Amino acid sequence: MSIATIFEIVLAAVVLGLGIWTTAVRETYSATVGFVAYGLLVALIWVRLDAVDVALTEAAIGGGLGGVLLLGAAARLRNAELMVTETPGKVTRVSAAALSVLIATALAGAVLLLPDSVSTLAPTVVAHAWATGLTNPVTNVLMAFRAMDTMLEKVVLLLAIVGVWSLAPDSAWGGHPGPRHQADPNGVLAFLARLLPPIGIVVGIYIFWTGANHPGGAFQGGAILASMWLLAIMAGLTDTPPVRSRRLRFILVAGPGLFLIVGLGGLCFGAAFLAYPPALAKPLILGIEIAMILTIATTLGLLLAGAPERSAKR
Amino acid sequence: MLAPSPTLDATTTTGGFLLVLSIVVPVAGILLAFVLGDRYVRLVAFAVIPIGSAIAVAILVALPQGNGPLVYLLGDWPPPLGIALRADGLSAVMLAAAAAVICAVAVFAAADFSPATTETRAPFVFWILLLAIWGALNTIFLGGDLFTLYVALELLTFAAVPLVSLEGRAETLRAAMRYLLFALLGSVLYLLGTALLYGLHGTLDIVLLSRRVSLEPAALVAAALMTTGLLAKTALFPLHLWLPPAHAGAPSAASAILSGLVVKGSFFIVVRLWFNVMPGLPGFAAAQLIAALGGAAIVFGSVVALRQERLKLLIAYSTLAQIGYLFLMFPLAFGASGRLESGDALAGGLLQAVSHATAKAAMFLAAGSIYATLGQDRIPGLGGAGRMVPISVLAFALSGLALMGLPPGGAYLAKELLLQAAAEQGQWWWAVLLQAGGIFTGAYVLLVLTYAMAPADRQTTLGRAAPRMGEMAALALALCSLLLGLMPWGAYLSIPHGDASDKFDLATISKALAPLLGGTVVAILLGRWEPPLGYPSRWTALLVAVGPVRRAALALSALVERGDKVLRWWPTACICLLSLAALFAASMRVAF
Amino acid sequence: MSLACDIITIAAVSAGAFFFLAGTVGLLRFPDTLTRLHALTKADNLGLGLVVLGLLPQAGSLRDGLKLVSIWLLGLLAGATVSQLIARTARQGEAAK
Amino acid sequence: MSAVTVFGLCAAAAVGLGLYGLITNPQPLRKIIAFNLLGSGVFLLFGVVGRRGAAASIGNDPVPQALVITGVVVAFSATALAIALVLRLFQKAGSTTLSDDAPPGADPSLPGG
Repeated sequence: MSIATIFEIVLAAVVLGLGIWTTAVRETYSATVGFVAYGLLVALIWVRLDAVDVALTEAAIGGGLGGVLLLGAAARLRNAELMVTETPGKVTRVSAAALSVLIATALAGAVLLLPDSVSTLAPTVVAHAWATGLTNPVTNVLMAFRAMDTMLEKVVLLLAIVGVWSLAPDSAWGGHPGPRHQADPNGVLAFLARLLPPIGIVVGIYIFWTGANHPGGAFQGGAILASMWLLAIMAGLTDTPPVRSRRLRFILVAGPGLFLIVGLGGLCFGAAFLAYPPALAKPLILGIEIAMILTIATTLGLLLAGAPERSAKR
Repeated sequence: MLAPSPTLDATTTTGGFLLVLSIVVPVAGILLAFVLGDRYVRLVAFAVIPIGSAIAVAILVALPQGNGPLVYLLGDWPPPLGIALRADGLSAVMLAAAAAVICAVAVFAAADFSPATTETRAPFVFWILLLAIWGALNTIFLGGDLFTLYVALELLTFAAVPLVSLEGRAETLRAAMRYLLFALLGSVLYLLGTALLYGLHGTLDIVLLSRRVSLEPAALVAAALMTTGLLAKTALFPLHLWLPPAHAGAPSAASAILSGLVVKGSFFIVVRLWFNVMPGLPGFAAAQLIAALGGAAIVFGSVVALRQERLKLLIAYSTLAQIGYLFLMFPLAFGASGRLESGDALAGGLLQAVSHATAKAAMFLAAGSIYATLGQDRIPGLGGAGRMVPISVLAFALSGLALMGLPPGGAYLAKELLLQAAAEQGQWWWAVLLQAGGIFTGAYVLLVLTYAMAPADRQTTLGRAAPRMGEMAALALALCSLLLGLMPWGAYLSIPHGDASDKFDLATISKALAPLLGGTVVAILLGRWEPPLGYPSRWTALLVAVGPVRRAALALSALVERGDKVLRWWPTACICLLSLAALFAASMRVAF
Repeated sequence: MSLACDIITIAAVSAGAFFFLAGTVGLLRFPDTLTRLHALTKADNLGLGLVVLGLLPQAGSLRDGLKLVSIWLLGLLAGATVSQLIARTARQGEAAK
Repeated sequence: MSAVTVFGLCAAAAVGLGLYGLITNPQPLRKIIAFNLLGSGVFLLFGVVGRRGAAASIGNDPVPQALVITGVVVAFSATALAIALVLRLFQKAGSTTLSDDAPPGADPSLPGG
């Protein structure tokens, strides 16, 4: 057994241990903290699986922003926990455990018994990289071969925003999402919020830019930009924009909108919907990605901020 | 029904661009409405809906002219690398049904969700989500790739959940939460299955998979997980914990969409999965199991529906029963080869889905008008509705007749096809359930109509007059459902020649009377009713005659209602879900 | 040359790992927030610093080396700020009692 | 034992854990966390499948990777929507229980905004 395998077994054991703790621990807040640690270690698993693009996404969105979202909710729901909620009885718990184990075993069996004749699309993806001029295969799949999924998923993000906003009280419609954060303007948080964003923005744009040829891309970069924005909001340096703002709405649809327009361009003048002419493929994809990173950063930030709570001062 | 020939699915066919447009147009509408906001939201929706409907009609026209399904390769990348959109007869029919329901609901909602000069919450959310549901459904009907279908399913969920809690009351928020969590569980199970299928065959394209899937352990696990996940989203009994509160709590226009269309999305993917991706895999036992759940849903949903006090809850439980009806076709679709075949049983099931989509949407819209006018929807308090909102009560009655399976409704044709298939297969027990479904439907429709036609017991009304346009929309949709049996289905679904729709003889009439008479008996036995105060002596005779039987029947139905409470408890429902997954995996092995 | 580099790496990374271990033990065993914080910052500053120092000889290029150093600096910055905030909250919590 | 085996088992176990948590934890927030555990297990399964499909120049089949990236974003939006719902429910009803029969006196906000 090589050192690498031992490391992998230890990693998997720690991840599962954290998973069990997250499920079993009594306080919701501890469970949330456990989940954040879990998410970051899962990112390590992705590195071991040689999927660095996913590792970055998992760390930034799954562990990072997801963790912030859950921690914020856990803090706001602390009082709710005091209320007695119905806990399922022993029979329920035992049968749930038995069934979960059964499903997990079946899955494990199914994965381990997959036939040896491996079916993969990796060589096909590499063989068609000429069509875009980008060398990161994951970006090629996301932006060219399966572009429809990516575009629809942008619409899912937009619908999530609509859904979250729809939970606002009628009186606060059009106002600012989330509570207004107050912090000492000379305090540590404000200091960090002034110091870090320039660096964070550079890193975010770098990760986005390098995504054309190396692991990285619009999601990962967008998540970093979103966290910089949130830092400034939490430090009270800036406020969330009012939901009514036309400029905000425009940024939120810029990504899917440009995607759709380029796609329709392909339908009218080119080979097919979402087909790029080889000569223009790289600039077109980069253009869509620039619009997407703006949309993603704003969307992620607003999803974390929540529903409009304060009516806009006019 | 997707043509297996390799030449057809590797190239875009003429008219294929229509498929792209039918997805792109609603999506463009969403983006535009979101940016413009204010009072333009409804305007955008009203601009998009006619265009989208025209595209659906164009696909209906274009499909029979070509040879085989319409295909479009997105980005000009053939599967397995790229994604294909495909429209066969099933897709075309469902696209048209979705367009019809969306149109009617939009007309109905025009007044309820009219935007003011400054933007308000409910209209903004409603119109955007209406377009989103449409776009998601079209993607589901046309998508040729299992992961694209996953994204579309999520799109559908994200659009449906906020509609449930649009009114913002605590109980609707709770209903939306249960719906969201259960739907997410369902889609995660579906996604698990796609991961296994990709690992097995290196593609998620439906046509390519259909040629590669074979009886392997991983494929069985995948099929079982995907099927149960989709059933959870379709709310097939006993996975219905989220449906009644969600569909009854939403605003009426939203309920119509949720009940009529949204549950058909995941149902359609089950059909694709069983008939197109893996027709050889499910086997006899699994098909019997899925139809048994459907049969249980019919009995259970109808009995509980008859016990409801609120009209919208009654309709929601009736949806539960009708969903069960959709799954009766699976065991009847087996061909001689032991594989699921796209024959008359599938045609019957799809027709049933289409006629339920239109009739149930019409029913919820009519109930909405009644609710708005009377100010409440307690069934015993419906007296006078027949005079105050006659059009809506008529729409309710017509959609009820269509649901019962009376000629010339689509449900009638569907029932005939399924009965024929059951007779051919010698599976008489499904024929019994098919008839029972119609009788139960007759019972609760008659019960509601009896109350609605009774004279008003009070003069004042709390509500406001329902807009006439909305009532007409409901009526048009109900009529559409009732006339579905007369459409030329042969071009889209494989319906054998000499179908029963044009014979109007004594047998047809007796078939039509059966649900009505049976329904009356069931309504008397199981329905909520009190003899009128100071009743004349002939009531006494009736009461004496049916008294003991009715008491026994009511005790039984009270038991069923308590069972429903237990099943709708979160842990029970989840345990049912996982047990079903295990059962499906076990029963798929058994092939006769 | 490469042997010297490897020795430096092994020594520094081991020392860093030791500080992380000690910090984690402290985090779990110490009684109150402030002492736990003390343990945590040791792990952050020294442990991470030593690991980065140990990896520097292995960096293939100047760019990779700079990336490593910037990771340490960012870790320092975040750690310092967060421990400040936690300490302040802890003190306010005590004052409220 | 290869990485595929180790992490394949890990993924299956994460799915089991998530399912168990989703069924038995009464608080909605804990259900949401369990859903995320479940989701990460499913994504890992994609990763394992992709790792099996490694080709000469790429260590992990890019198609499952792309699917996972899409899936992670969808799961994150689902989490955000669910949490917004829980928070609003708590604000309106004062409790976050999911059963129909809310505890008595816990629904004080019928007219509320």
